Amino acid sequence: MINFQNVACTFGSQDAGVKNINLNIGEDDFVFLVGPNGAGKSTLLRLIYMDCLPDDGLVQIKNYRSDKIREKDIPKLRRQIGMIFQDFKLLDDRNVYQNVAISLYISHHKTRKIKNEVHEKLNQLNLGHRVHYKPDNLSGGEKQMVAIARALIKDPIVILADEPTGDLDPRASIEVIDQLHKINQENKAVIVATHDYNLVKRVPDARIISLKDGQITSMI
Amino acid sequence: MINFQNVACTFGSQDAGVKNINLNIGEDDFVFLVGPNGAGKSTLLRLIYMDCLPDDGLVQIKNYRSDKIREKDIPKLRRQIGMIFQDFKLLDDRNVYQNVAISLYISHHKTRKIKNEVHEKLNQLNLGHRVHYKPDNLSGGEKQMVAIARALIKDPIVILADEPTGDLDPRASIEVIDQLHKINQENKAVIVATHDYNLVKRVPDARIISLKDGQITSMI
Amino acid sequence: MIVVWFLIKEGFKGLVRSKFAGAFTILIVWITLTILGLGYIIGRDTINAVNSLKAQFDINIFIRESASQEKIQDFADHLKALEEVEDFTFISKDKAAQKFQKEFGKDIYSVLDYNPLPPSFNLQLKPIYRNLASVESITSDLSEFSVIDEIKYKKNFLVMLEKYQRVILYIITGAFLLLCFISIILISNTIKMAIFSRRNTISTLKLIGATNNFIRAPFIIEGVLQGFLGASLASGMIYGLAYLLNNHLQSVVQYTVELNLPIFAVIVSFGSVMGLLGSIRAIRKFL
Amino acid sequence: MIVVWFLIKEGFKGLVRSKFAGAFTILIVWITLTILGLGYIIGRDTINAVNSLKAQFDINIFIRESASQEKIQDFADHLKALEEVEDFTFISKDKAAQKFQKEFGKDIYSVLDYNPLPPSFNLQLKPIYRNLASVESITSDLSEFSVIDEIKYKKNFLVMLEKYQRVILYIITGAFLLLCFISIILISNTIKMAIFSRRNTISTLKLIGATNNFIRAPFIIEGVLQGFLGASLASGMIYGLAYLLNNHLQSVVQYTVELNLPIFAVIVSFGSVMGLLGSIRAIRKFL
Ligand SMILES: Nc1ncnc2c1ncn2[C@@H]1O[C@H](COP(=O)(O)OP(=O)(O)OP(=O)(O)O)[C@@H](O)[C@H]1O
Ligand SMILES: Nc1ncnc2c1ncn2[C@@H]1O[C@H](COP(=O)(O)OP(=O)(O)OP(=O)(O)O)[C@@H](O)[C@H]1O
Ligand SMILES: [Mg+2]
Ligand SMILES: [Mg+2]
Repeated sequence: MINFQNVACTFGSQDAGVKNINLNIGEDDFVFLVGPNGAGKSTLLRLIYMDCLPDDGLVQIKNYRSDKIREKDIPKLRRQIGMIFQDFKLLDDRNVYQNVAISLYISHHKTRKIKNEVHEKLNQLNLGHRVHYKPDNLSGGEKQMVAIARALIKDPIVILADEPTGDLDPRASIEVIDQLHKINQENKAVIVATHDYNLVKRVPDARIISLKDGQITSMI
Repeated sequence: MINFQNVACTFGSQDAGVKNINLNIGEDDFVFLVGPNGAGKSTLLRLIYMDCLPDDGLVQIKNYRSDKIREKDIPKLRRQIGMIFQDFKLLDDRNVYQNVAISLYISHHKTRKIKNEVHEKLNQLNLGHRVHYKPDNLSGGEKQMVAIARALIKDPIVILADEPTGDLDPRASIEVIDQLHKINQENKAVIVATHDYNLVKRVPDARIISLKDGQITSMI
Repeated sequence: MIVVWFLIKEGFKGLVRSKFAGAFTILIVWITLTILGLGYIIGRDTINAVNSLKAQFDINIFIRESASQEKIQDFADHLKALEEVEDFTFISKDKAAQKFQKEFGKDIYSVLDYNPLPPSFNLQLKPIYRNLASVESITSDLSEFSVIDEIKYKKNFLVMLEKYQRVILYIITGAFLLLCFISIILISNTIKMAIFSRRNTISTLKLIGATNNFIRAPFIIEGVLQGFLGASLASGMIYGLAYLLNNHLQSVVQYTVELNLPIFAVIVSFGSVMGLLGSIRAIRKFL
Repeated sequence: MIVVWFLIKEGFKGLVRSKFAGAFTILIVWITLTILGLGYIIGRDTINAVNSLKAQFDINIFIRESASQEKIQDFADHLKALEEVEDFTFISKDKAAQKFQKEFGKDIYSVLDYNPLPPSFNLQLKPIYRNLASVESITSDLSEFSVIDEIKYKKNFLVMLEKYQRVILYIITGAFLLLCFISIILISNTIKMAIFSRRNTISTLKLIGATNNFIRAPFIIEGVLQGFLGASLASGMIYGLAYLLNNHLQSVVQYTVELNLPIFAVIVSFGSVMGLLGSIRAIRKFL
């Protein structure tokens, strides 16, 4: 479903971004992206949701091709991807409920259903008591949970999670990874960039792709 | 050196912030602050650098008392504290060098020395090749490293590190914790809020304070 | 439909979310349109004042002593038929004597026992003919009439007025157009600035898959609302100032401002349209 | 010292860092001060124009036929000594006859074989006395003289002028003060807005121990620079417009704008001071 052919994206610098990426991720793959800081994990994910386009090579997600995609098709692609950003990217001027609900409005859900779904998901992620908080008043872990909720709620075909447990306590981390695992078992691809090898161990059937200096060093 | 007497800071809410905190941290303590998300770790640190003042009780850092401190003494206090924020709080419109150097200008160092010191510290933390990058172009871990560099460079009497390794790879995490340990051995207090029990294990003589629901549940 | 409703609500909420930046936009629209409105009124009234000065321009046509009553009547009929003439009055010898008394402080009959002053016509032209070229052509036509002794008019007054009228008209029109231009620049840049301060929201929305229209709609609604609110405040302010002037400052300035509904309708529409176009233009920069 | 130097450099760098917001501040100062400057010039010239209209006001004093040459001379001496009088001319019987010819299109000698028109004085008052009250007191004083037959002046003209002069003066002064007020509001709020868009930087600096002065200094320097730049652009623009008008549009508007250095000095100072005060006030909100 996701296909990288000889991709490079280096931000005009020698030692930034990624290069020589060849990769194939299937519709039901659970992939861990590991590697030291600055290895290029986030860049690889950005290439998938087409926040940056490759300088070289071809990225293909379903039938969206990086060399042919039109500006107005990018939102269509992104609506099918659940993204958890490393820096959360919550909307500061909206409360927790609104931050999560907007994901559904963007995908054109029905209002009544939206309300129920959002509250259900927030309760499930232990954010029920923070529904009306603005991000500034949340703890670090709570913010990350909201970011996760926003991605999971929209029933995407692939989930990209960039360091999704960096601010979570171990129990919450395991819960999140288990949820991702469950989603993966519903035949959705999941790609998690992480430094936490405890997580990696938790999903025994996962593929592990190691990056270093912008290149893939090993792939299982 | 740091003393909490029956402190509460709850942001006007029942289940937010911290309460009933009694705590004493010596000048050469290495303290881990652990606890689930939303336990109140960051709030406790904020009380130390007086970003929030207690609703109740007394916080005392050296001879600064939360009940008597004047507006203009707060900067003096903060200049003696090295703070690593959970969300980094880098200055987006300045590059890596400037982000770190400003810490020294604030403490009135000499310019020539500033330049050397900053470059040295950045090289030491493997950021030498990112000196002129703006935060937006850094990877998550690199941002965190810059935040760490800014705190460590100013030679404070106490370091408060809020989840300082959430975005770091294991090797970098260990390096950082070892540096903090070294600093601690120069008779400076270090307080680290973290979820990473590997870090806790790495400093065998550290005190561990556990928080839950805003209250201290155990203290060694 | 549900999404449309959501976006409209978002537009209204944006008024609050934009905080200081939104309030600032409203303030700018308010101030700008107040100035623009007052500028229009002052300009209009100044031009009117100049025109009413010009209305004082008249032509004096002196009739020969020897002209018969009949010939004078013929001439009067001719004047009446003239396209260029707005109005005229006949000044008989008696009336001329009264005028002499006013001008020279003497009763002519106390000096002489007969009246040497000639009768005359006092002629007003229609406004558009109150310029040197028309006046000269009319007077040269009229001077053909044998009843006429001489035609007099204040040529200097006319020349001066024509000159100043043009200056004033050019300056006022120029200033007003400049003011319009500046208003547009100001309002659209303020909106851009307000949206600039929320560019993070825009980029995040893009990243989570919102279409450009989805992002744009609330900002545009918000822009229109801000424009509308600012313009309404401006209308209120202009009305208030005019009311104050007309009702309480009459004794001081002796000047009455005339207001009518179209002025306010234009202001409010202008504000709203500026809010619309300004936000469309601004948001394009950050999409 | 090193820190001071650092803060000054930061102030200059802020011009770039503030990006759109900083450019917008400069734009606002530019536009505002251009309007203010043009407003001042237009106001000044309008008041001057009204005053020069008023300069046309004169008083005609008709002398008795019977007055002796000597008495007339005495009266002229009296006029010369009067504090209120700016200038006067004597219109002899002959000159009066010429005037009659102009006004009534007839040679008086062609009607009569003697000249019945009285000699007169034409009197100009000093500007400050060109008002109804002074004129009335002066004329009533003068009418005591036995040589005088009658005193005439255009009372209506005076009344009208006095009324309009006051209106114009009030409107211009009021509009100018309003403009100043608006400029201050506008500039200081724009600066506040620009600083608002960098409030995160301010709060982070506070958190890492910067004193208020440390945070404030660069913003204030930046504000002064922005004010200075905006005001310089405004000065340039005003100069340019005046130059255009004086050198290339003379044929169209026949109006010359007089500029002098103090105007520009005032504009630039005003802009810089506004930048200073505006940024001091604005930063206080976010510290
Ligand atoms: N926009 C950019 N411009 C220039 N360089 C960039 C940009 N984005 C990323 N880089 C550089 O590319 C390298 C890879 O970045 P990336 O964010 O992909 O790393 P990462 O593997 O996610 O690291 P981390 O674990 O620290 O998040 C980094 O060294 C970073 O400095
Ligand atoms: N300014 C605030 N206003 C209201 N509630 C707040 C505020 N700051 C924090 N809280 C709440 O207080 C609780 C403790 O927050 P704190 O940030 O101290 O948690 P933490 O222990 O640091 O958690 P984490 O590990 O997730 O960072 C959280 O539930 C949070 O929602
Ligand atoms: Mg990353
Ligand atoms: Mg925290």
